[in-house]
Amino acid sequence: MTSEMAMILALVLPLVAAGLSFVIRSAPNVRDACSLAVGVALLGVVISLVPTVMDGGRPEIVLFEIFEGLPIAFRLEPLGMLFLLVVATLWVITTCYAIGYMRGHHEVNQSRFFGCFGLAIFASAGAALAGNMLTLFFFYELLTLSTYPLVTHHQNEKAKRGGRIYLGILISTSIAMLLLAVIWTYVIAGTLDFREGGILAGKAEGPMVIVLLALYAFGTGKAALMPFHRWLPAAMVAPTPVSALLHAVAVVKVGVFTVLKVVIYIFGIGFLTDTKASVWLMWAAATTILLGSLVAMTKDNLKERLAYSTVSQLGYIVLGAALASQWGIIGSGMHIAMHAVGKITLFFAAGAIYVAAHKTQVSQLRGIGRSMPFTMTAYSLGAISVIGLPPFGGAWSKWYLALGAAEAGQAILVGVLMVSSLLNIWYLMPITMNAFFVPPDEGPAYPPIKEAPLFCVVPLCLTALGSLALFFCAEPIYRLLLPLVPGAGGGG
Amino acid sequence: MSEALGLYNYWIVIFLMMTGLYLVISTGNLVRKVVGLNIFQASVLLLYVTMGRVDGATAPIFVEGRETYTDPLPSVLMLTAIVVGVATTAVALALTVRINEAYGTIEEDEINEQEHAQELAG
Amino acid sequence: MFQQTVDILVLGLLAATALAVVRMRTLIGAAMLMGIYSFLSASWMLILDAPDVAFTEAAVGAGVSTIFVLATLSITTIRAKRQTKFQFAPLAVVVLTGAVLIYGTLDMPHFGDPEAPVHRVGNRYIKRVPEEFKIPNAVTAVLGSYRGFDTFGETTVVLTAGLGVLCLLRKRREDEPKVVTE
Amino acid sequence: MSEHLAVLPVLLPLLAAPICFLLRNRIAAMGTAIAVCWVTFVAGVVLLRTVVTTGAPAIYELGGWSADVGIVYHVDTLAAFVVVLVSSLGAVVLTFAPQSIAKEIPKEKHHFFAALYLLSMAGLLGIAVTGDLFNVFVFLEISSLSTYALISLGQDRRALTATFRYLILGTVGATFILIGTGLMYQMTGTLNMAEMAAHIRETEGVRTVLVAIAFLTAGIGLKMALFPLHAWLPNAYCYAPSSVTAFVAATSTKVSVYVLIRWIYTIFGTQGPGSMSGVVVDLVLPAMAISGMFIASTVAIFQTNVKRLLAFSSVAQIGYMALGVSLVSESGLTAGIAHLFNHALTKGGLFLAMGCIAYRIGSVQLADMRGLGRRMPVTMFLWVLGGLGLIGVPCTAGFVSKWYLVRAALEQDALYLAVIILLSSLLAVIYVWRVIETAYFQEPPEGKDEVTEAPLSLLIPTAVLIGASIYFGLFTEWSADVAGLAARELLGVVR
Repeated sequence: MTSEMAMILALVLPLVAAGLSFVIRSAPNVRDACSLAVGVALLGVVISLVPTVMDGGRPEIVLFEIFEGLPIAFRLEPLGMLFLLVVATLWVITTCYAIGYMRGHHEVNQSRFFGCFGLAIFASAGAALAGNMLTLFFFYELLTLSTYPLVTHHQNEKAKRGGRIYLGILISTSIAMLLLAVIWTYVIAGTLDFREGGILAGKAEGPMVIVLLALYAFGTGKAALMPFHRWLPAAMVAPTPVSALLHAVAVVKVGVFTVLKVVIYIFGIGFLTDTKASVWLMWAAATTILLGSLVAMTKDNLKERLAYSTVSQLGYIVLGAALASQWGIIGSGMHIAMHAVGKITLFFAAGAIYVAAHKTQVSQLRGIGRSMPFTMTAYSLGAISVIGLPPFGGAWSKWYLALGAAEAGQAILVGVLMVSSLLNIWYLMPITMNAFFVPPDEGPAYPPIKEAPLFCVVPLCLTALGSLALFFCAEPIYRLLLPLVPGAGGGG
Repeated sequence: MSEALGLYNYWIVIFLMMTGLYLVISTGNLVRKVVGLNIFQASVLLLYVTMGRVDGATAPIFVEGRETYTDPLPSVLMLTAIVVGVATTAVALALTVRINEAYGTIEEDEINEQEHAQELAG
Repeated sequence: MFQQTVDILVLGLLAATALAVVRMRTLIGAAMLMGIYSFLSASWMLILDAPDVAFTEAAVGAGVSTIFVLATLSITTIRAKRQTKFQFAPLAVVVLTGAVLIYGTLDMPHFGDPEAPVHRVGNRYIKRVPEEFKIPNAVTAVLGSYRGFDTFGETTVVLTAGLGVLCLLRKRREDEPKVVTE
Repeated sequence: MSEHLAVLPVLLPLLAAPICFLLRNRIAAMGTAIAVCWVTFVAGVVLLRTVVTTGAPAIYELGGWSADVGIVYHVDTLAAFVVVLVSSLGAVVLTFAPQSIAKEIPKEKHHFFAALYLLSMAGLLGIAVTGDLFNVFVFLEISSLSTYALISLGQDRRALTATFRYLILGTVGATFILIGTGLMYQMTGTLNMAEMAAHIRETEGVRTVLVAIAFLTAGIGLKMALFPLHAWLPNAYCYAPSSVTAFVAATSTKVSVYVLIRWIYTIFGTQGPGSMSGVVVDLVLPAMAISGMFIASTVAIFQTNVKRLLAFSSVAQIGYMALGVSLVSESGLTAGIAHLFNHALTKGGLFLAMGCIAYRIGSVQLADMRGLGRRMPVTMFLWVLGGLGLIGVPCTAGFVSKWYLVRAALEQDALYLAVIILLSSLLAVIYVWRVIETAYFQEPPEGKDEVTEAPLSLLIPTAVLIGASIYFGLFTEWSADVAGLAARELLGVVR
């Protein structure tokens, strides 16, 4: 199988899964088995692509031109490879989890749910593989639209309100700012291809660069840079598997992925460093990191707290992009993977608690670790990874980010990263403490074990172990990302 | 002054057109609107025919010994315009008849009142 | 000079009739005045040496249109409501439009100017019709041949209007659903 | 055959119309009309192909008289494009019509409907292909008169008053055009548009021509419902029979925009010495367009009748076309021309979907559409796709035109204009989502349990238009690319 064929398969398989979900709606077992099978197949295909990229291969596919010189095109490069790998792996796990969750919860419209889910994965894969900004924009919008039915899955008043904020912010920012930035770039540069070293160098200058970067950074609403972050907590009305995969991994990561791609391939790292156009973005990101953490501390609803935590963590990635330095970029890229695995564990745990104990608030979780030991242990591992302590994956990415900030001579930013880690501990760890060391509010002090269905628990344990494993195998990820920063070979 | 001598009839024609147009937009009676429209259109005919005039010429019917004739083209165009005008009038009047059946009036304000009531009801 | 006097006389009459139509309160009166207006304009066209249009206007404009209006009045109502208050907006619109038009006339070739550019195509007809047709009337030749397609279009307009009127006035059968008022 | 290609699309429906009327049998009449429409469409496509591949306009001298004395059809890429637009939309909508009008129009008027529909289409096609300014007026009247009659066929009595208002404003507009035509004729001595363009260079700064431009623009502005001259449109669209609304919305205003483009670019010229349309293009048109984009969209948000909501949306969309035309650049003009076609597909499809809904629930009020997402899933899904097209989401045709429009604004360094265009398109999100939320998030009203999906004969034409609007959002060879070609021709850029 050539790499090009594998890329096409990576795009087609999620679509197949979506189609199957709609077609086989009358036989849920068959439908879910198919989803799972397709997911595994996708993972296989994606893994088969890794060696090519590692060896410096950059397979390309050009489909058809929409505008003159602007085709729908795909091109595999390290960042997209990493993102695709994360999405594919977690999709399989989430599908297991979703089967358990949706059934344990007797949700309606499961076929539509799985169908739209497949579509959302298709959009994420498309974004990961996009070979130019137009293609990326197409899949970015498709992702917004395909997740809207998932966010509003319950079709009640609350879902409608959440959906309004979700769609309102994501569509408005993308149309009013991102699209403007894209077309503007095209007018200036005459192309939208992702090229090493960027396409804007020498074409744009002065304040225009700053304005353009701002349009990209804020226009990518999915990156949840404050003040355009409100959609993310609003999206928490969705069923938990959606929050887990889409709003901790796929959707938000497409956002920061877009920002990273723009910084690396549209502006070019060297160009940004020379013009210092991204300095303000560092501070915007730092503000988001701190404010996100602070707001998270005030939230009692577990999923909302996690959502604000995500807002804050996305700030890390944007910060790394804004640093536009070797370590910043590598730290950012790595954080996409590390945070994804850690955060999805936390969401899985939140969903498992909801399915098994019907609890949603942090204050209700006292003593829950005694009845749900597996879930809460996994939660704790995920939390430590998100905080960034060894021996978990999150430690590496935060380390590189801090290194990047130090390299850029921004001592204050290093301080921000430290403070933020402390805040993370503050709002994530008390949940563990209360769950294990405080007796429940009601009932016996040591209730019998009552875990969520196996389909829920196994995936969350897997992802928790995954974040542990990532600490020990960060080296391949590092090697994968290294080509992103030209001239960094010797600096490692 | 020489301006005025050469152009006065255009100005009167403009006055005529505007009188017709005024009737169309000022009156609330549907039939009077149609009458106004007719005057408006009939005055445009005069505008064209005035253009076709050539001093010292006769109607474009060829006879031996004459060299100058008036321009035939404006006449041709206006023959078409007359028919178009009448056709429009006919359709407008047929509509007026139907509106009178449906509303019992051909006054715009009374029709608006009824429509407003209908809007509130449904 | 005589020509100019007649011109001004007829145009004055036209203006007076137009104003009378605006002021006329009874609908039948307005219809009659409309007929008179068409008739007067037909006579002015005759003065301007455009007999073909003049005859058509007298027959169709003054005759058929007036009959249509009168027929309509006979099946609807002959009374028009008195306009209660003076409206400023229509007058403003009309004065503005008229002013623009008058501004536009300032660069026009003068009335009757044989050198005016307007006669560019007209002169081609005057030259070609006697050569290419046996008909002495240039208007007929242009209408029937050079611009025959306009005439064909004109026929279609009549057909369209006829269909429209028939369609509008066709009586509904008893068993048909009545007009829906939601 | 091939030399008559230019005249065929006009003559076919024109000659078939009286036949349809004389057939009297409603099935025979509608069948004939549908067949003729599709043949016309094929002829239109062949015509467009011919014009594009030969690279030269198709010229047809009616009655054998050359342009200096007779009337000539002059079919360049733009004209052929509009012919395809009108004939394709006409054919699809008419295919939808038989079942739809069975519920909305008394049976004994069906042959009238067929004949008037063909006449209306012939009129619009005639406007597109003719090279003679007065001939435009004549065909404009053919299409207008038949459209009046068609709209008056609406069930609600308000259809009659809406028609009357349209007739008055439409006739005033047409008479303005007639006056403008007269003034142009007076200063250039010809009615042939190409010859007029040649002579207009001699009239630089002549006040009469300036006034002629003003009158022509105002007249066609009324016809194309350019804000604030749109007063006739909302009620006319709202109360006309479903299929008539779809046809008129998709074609009639678009052809008026075409006429405006034709005048501005072919006759008046836009650059160099003798550019006469300066004020109109630089100031009046963009001002009207932008205010329409915002005000009409805002008004649309507050409508309770979905057909009227879509009607106001049309007024706003006309603004986008006018803005594109006024930018006087290749991408601006491409945006305007492409949006003619793209919006025709989208809006036509949406109005057909409203026809499906009216067919099943007998109402187009937003309140009656509650819970429709579950009862008529396919129709509502198509509606949603169409709505996304109005917003201009990627993969829809609306996105393609928006892209060109924003690009044109940025190419002229008019960042503010680009922002305005994008912000105004966000208003569409609001009114589209109002309908979506009502259809999907609210419980259906009591006693409407029997509502089921619309019959296939209605769904298929709707799906064809909506599907086409998606298709042309991705594959632009026959929409935006041809529009770009037409734009280059109009701007005089050598191919």
